[in-house]
Amino acid sequence: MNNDTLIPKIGVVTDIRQDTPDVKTFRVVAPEGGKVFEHMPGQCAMLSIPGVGEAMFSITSSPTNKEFMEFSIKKCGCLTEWLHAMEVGQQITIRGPYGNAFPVEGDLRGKDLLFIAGGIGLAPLRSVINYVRDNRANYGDVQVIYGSRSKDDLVDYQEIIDEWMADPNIEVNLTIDNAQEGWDGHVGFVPNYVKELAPSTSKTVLVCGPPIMIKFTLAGLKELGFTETQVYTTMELRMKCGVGKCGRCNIGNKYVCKDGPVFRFDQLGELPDEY
Amino acid sequence: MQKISKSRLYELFDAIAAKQSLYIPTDREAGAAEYRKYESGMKLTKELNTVRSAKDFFFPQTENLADFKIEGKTIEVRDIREECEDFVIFGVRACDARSFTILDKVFLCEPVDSFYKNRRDHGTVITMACTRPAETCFCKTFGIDPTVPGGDVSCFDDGESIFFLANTEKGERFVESISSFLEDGDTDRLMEVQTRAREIMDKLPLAKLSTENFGGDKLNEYFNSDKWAELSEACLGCGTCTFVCPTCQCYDIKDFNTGHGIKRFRCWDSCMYSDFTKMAHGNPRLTQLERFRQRFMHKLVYFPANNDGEFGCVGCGRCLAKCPISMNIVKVMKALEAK
Amino acid sequence: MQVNENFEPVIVAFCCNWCSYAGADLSGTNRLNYPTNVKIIRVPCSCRVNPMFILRAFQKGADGVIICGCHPGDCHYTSGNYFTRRRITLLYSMLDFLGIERNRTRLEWVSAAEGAKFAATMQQFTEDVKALGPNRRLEDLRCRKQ
Amino acid sequence: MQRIGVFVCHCGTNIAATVDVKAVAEALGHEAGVVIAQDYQYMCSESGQELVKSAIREQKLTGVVICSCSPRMHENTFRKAAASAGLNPYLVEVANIREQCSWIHKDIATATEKAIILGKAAVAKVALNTPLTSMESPVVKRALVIGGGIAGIQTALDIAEAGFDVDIVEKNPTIGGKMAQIDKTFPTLDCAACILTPKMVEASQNERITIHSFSEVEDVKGFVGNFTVKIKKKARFVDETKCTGCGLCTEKCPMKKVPNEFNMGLDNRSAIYIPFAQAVPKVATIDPNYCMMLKTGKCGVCSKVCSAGAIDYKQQDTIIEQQYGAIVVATGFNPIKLDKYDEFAYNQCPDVVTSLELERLMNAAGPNGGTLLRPSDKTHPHTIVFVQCVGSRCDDEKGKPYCSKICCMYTAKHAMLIREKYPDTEVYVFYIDVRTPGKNFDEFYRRAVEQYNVHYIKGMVGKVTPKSDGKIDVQASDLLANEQLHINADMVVLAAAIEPDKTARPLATMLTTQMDTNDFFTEAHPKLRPVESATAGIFLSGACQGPKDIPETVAQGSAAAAKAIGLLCKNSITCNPCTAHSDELMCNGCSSCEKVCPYGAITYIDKEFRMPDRTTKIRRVASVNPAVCQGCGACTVACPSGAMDLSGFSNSQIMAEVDAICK
Amino acid sequence: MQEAMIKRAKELLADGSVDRVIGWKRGEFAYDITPAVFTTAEELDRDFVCDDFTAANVSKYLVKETQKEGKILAFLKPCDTYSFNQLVKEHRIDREKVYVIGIEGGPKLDIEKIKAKGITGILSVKNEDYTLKIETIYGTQTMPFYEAILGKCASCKSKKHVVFDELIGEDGDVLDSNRFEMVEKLENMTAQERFDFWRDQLSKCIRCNACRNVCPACTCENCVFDNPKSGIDNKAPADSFEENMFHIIRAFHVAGRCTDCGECSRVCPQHIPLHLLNRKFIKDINELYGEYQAGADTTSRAPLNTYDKNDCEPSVVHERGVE
Repeated sequence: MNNDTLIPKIGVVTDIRQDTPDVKTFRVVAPEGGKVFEHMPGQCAMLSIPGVGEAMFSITSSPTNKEFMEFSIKKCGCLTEWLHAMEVGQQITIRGPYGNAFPVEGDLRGKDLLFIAGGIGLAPLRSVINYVRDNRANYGDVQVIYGSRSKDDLVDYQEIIDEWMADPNIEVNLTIDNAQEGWDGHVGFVPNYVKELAPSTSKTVLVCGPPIMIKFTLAGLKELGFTETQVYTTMELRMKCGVGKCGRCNIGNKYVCKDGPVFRFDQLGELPDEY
Repeated sequence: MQKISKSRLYELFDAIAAKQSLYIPTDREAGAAEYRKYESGMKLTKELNTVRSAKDFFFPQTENLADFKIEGKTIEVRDIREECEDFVIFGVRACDARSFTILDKVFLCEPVDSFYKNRRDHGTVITMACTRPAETCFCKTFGIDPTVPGGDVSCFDDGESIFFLANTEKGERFVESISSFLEDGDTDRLMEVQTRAREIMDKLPLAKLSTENFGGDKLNEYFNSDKWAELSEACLGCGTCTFVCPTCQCYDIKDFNTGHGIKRFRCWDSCMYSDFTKMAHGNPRLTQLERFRQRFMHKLVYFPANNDGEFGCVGCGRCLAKCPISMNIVKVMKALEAK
Repeated sequence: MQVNENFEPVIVAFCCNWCSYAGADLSGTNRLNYPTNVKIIRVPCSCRVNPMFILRAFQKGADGVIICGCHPGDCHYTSGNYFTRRRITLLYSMLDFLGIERNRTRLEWVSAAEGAKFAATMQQFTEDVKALGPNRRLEDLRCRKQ
Repeated sequence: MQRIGVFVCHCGTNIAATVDVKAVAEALGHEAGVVIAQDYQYMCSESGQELVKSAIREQKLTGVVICSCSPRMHENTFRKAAASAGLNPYLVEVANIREQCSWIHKDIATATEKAIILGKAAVAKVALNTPLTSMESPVVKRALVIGGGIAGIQTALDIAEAGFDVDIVEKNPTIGGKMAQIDKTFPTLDCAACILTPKMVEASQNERITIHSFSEVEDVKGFVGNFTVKIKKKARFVDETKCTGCGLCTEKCPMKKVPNEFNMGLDNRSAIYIPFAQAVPKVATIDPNYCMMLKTGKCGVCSKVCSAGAIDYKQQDTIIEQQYGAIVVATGFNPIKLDKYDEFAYNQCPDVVTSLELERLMNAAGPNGGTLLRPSDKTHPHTIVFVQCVGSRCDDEKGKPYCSKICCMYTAKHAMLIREKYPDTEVYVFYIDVRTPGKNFDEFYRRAVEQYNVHYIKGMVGKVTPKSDGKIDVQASDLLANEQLHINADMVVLAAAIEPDKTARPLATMLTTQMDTNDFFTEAHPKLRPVESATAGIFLSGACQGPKDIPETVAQGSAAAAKAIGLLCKNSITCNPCTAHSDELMCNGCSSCEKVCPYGAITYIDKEFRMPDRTTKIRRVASVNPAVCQGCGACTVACPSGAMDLSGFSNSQIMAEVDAICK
Repeated sequence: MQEAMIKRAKELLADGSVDRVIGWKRGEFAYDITPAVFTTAEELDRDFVCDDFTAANVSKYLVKETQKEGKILAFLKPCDTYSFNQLVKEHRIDREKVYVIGIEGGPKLDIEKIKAKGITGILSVKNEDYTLKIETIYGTQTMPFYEAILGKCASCKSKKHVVFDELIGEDGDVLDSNRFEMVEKLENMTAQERFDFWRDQLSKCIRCNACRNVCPACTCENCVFDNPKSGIDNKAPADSFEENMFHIIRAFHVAGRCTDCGECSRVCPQHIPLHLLNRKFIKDINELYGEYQAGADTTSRAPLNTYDKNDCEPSVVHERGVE
């Protein structure tokens, strides 16, 4: 019998990293080793614990990683609570990849890239950033602006410090909402920081974070002279099937799980305001 | 065209049922018909159509997607599907037959839903032309001619005989398989019946209803219409319209702990339900207005936008008959159109 | 009715903490035997037993459900078992109305001193349920033991 | 992820002889979430507990299941052990595999199987347990006694004696209650006033006791240990602090035609009055219904004669608010109204009186100075008929279903006193039964019959008819002789049933205590907790709980005091954390839960909710006071929306147990 | 009566006594009437209808309506007033915000009963001296009025309005109804027959929730069947047990609160006689705990929220009828 996309595969959790007080990053491999499936940056997967729930998460590892997939997951509901309580060695079910991807091999190629992320919004962008780093020659300047509530809430802080900041080929700007001890970096909200840094309008922007941050960042970018066609984001809505059939995650006639989750802002502008 | 005398119809049914499952619309009680697996002695309903649509055959209300066995940290996935056996549905009306092509667009597009496809491949749809449409019928609005229904095989009733016309290869195979029951017949009387039925269609109260003001390009025009508030005001948020609708295909995936393992079910869901889009951290459709709008925008705007102008409604009139508060797509269309 | 000699029913007994659970303990202390089919769930008061629990038990494979509480008038919480009596009477009547066998459900008042009554009640109830055979009218086929 | 430890006890051979404990531990070790499963000889022993404790610490357990004896036995032991190892004590569950398994089953295989299932149920439950913390709520060291009769006085004195402040709220101008109206007490025949008034004085002089006379409880909020009570001090138009109780005003008051309630309306008093000579506080009160000054503004005599300047016509009701740790209800009783008993001609004939009226007629301080005279013509009665059970033990609507308990004895007393003082008077007592259980009671009754020749006739009085000659025809049946009687009487005394005071019902509502259908307060347990109400911190003293004679009333008053003292001695109360709680987002405020709560722990608040669309909505939602809730769970089933749940026995926990057992 | 209602509604709107009017709005056909809120005289003139098909009980809408600003005029049939009162009792409706005009009740017509006679293509339905004259595309048909009335009207319990601010038309009396006949009939069957009856009926359930969502007693913020935390949530009857569970628990949750308004059965697309479950509870309550009519007043204790020390034991179930 042919396998259906709705029938999940098994993944084994081989590593769990506590990123922030409420975000953990899980490393998932197939039981026989290697990745459960291939994906492109920005794509998602349905993770599930049978009997507990199933939900869509963006794949935070880069496709260039050939050994495993990673998911950074914030604790916010029944399933995520369960996932956070897991121990290494636990099996979960996984199906995907779902959705479109950032056009890393399309429109983004050769462009100067600006990544703007807030909080857990770094998760989907991290996949792209690492993909770009691994294919550095194909892209122009790379700048990352990332902010969170506090230093402790910065996801993947260690990787940012150890790898990204150490990488001379990318510029990383971090900020936190409020000053705190042990932080000598920038303090302030991401949209304001973007305006302060005033990046060149020649860049293509990939933004992800809480809705309110996205809203103000977009406004700020427009002030700086960016147009909506330059800005990509990725969305999240309730999804069940992942394949545009169950009828839940649409905004207008677009299904986030299938036509998204990556949208360019001019595309979003054509859709009704329902998210 | 090939035909069988109506007096021999049940003989034919017996013969079909001997080889594969045959489903016919039959009376459950006065005024309420449903499809049932044919057994000798069962009679066709005189009702125009069944209360529930025929979509159940391909997209059942609940189905077991997979089973899971959990032990310690390990999970075992069990694909418990069994090969579907061939079956025949007799007496599907033109509207329901069209609904299958709409469902096909959803379930057979990539990635193909193999659960649906499996059943679709094995089912033969035999339609029956309408002769006595009801006041709630408006299939014509969606370009359906109920006197010439689709499906794998179309059937026509001229009062004395049932004519069979194969539309697909599968249909041809089926007609071939019952050829011993069929004889050639002339269609003069049938033409008369069809003409009469079409005349009635033109006289139906909803005959003038048109889709000209709807379609994929009307998104912004209607999405923010102030009519939604009034239209959705009385909506109970139940799923009656959705569940009797032949084209509604939203579903939910639910796990059930049997005590011995987890069964994963797919079941019908309704966008009219308050928890349809509820997530751990909020709900984008908070009020009944938004949910109500979603259902009708989907049928009249979003679906045509994604499917070359095809509407997500076939005018079967079930929601007109069954909505507890008598709110329906016709009222919505008329209200939105009225400037 | 065909009685399967080997049929071992699953019986759930909800016992209030203050009287019936203590009564069950006493029948243990006095080594008064009753069938192993009976498994006790301790609740603070019989009025804690929600009809949902009873149906859930049948769904998941119970063949009989019995609720035990303090005798009317002796409720630790004064009035709990009076509410229990009304609720459970109506529920059992409804189950009966739906054609569910009457002997699958029972409500019994057992005080902390009635160890013998507890054992005898459980003995009798188990026999009654055994005579009925497996619960088929209120079962969930998905949960049936393979 | 749960980290559950399972500990299976052998209990010597008590369990191990019939249950394969190793197999139980082995089987439960494979349950979801279980990280360690061990068995041990005696889990409750020091070393057994140590095993549990070290596992909690080393394995970082999030839940503990002990398979052992009944939780009624050692649940607390293991909870304490868990707590000492740093695990919340409510994360411990006990699977009862001794009393409910090994001791009742003989076959090792089936007993082991059952023990495993019981263990699985406990594991399933503990996986859903949440840490619970007992709330501590402070105790206000002050008591309120509602009612200043002998019950209230006794309670107040005992509480004050123990060193706590106590307030008495009495609705009448004086404390003393019914006992103050009584002449002699049975069975000793000592003078009621002689034993009561010293206690009244003692109460007034005790510096820990504050008497709020002529006051009523307006409102009660709060819960055990911390009630906030509003007391209305009704305007008496006399400054209590200034009035010396000289009584000059009462003599000079021109309005003297006011029925004297202390003498049951058998004589009159003035509009400004002191109820009786020994009243406490001995302070005058103006009756605004009769006072000319208050009604018409013309008079003012009392003000003029009062040298203390205590009269204050402008006085208003005042409300005082006070915190209390405990409340004792001592609202007492009244004889029922006899309006419905036309057959006894009570309303038609002044010489048909109630027993309490007779009490006043015979009292030295009564209307006739202690001489028994007929109210109608002030002549000496020669034939007196007593009718028992007037309204008591009554099946119909007119009366009460219960026995009023004191009538048999006071009637014997009356009969005896009359025969003693006026030997020429014939006394007949018509009774249904004579009930004399009590120390020296039956002896007393027999004295009335044998020594004083009171005519006790078992039978019913059918009709009492006043005759034109002033006599009263009493028509009755003698059941023993089986004959109809007519007695030509001078007076008829009706032993009217007693009923709780009318103020009790609204008070019970305020206190959220339960009452029976007769409006007597319901005790928390009829045998074991007779002086406590089901509502924590509310105690019952005297006849508000049921008909009582004086010694019983005093005994209960002291008992209630002892219970109140026990509460007041504590600095704080530890509340059972297994209480109900309502999910406000789900509650629809329908009030079902409140109706079934025996403790009045549930109240409703209008709460503003921020809706996801940023609007606000005010909804009525239930709120459970955890200090009052006792955790029965009645509300959880009354709640249709599932908003109400019970900590420690939650819906999901019980269903998890059900699932585990039925699996 | 419709004219009188519109006239009165317009007056009350005009003098500011009410801000809105809840009633019924005419539809495409003779029978597809929708409950609606009106705010202007023009709307009332154009759309307001009260006829043989205005069966819908508008009480439940008042839960939502009274959370809004202003006062609303509600036209309530006698049976609706019971639902209204019960909702007031449960603090779900703010009585102060509703001006209740009692209107005469049914019997109302059931279009499904007309269609069940094979009558189709219906253009109009007229009641001519208790004979229905039905114009259809296929010609005129007639049928007796009383054969087409709603089940709930056929066993009407009361023509009396238990609450109103004013009346249009006459107030009636509580009727000596035959509403328990079917319950009794079932009670007299054997358990197997009862089981078969209900299995047949409940297996038709498509879990559309119309019965629940229309029910004036079902006004929970979040129904247990929609709440994953309740442990009994389910969406579709995957097993016959779930059909039983849903209907038993729903009936239990409304026991003692159900006014027997009959809406559940009226709206069931599958014609399941759900009201029989509620009536069984009502009958049991009446027989075991004394006559009780939910919604008859706003103060009495619901039978499941009170008790009597001398209540019968559940064994009473064993003692009656056949097993």
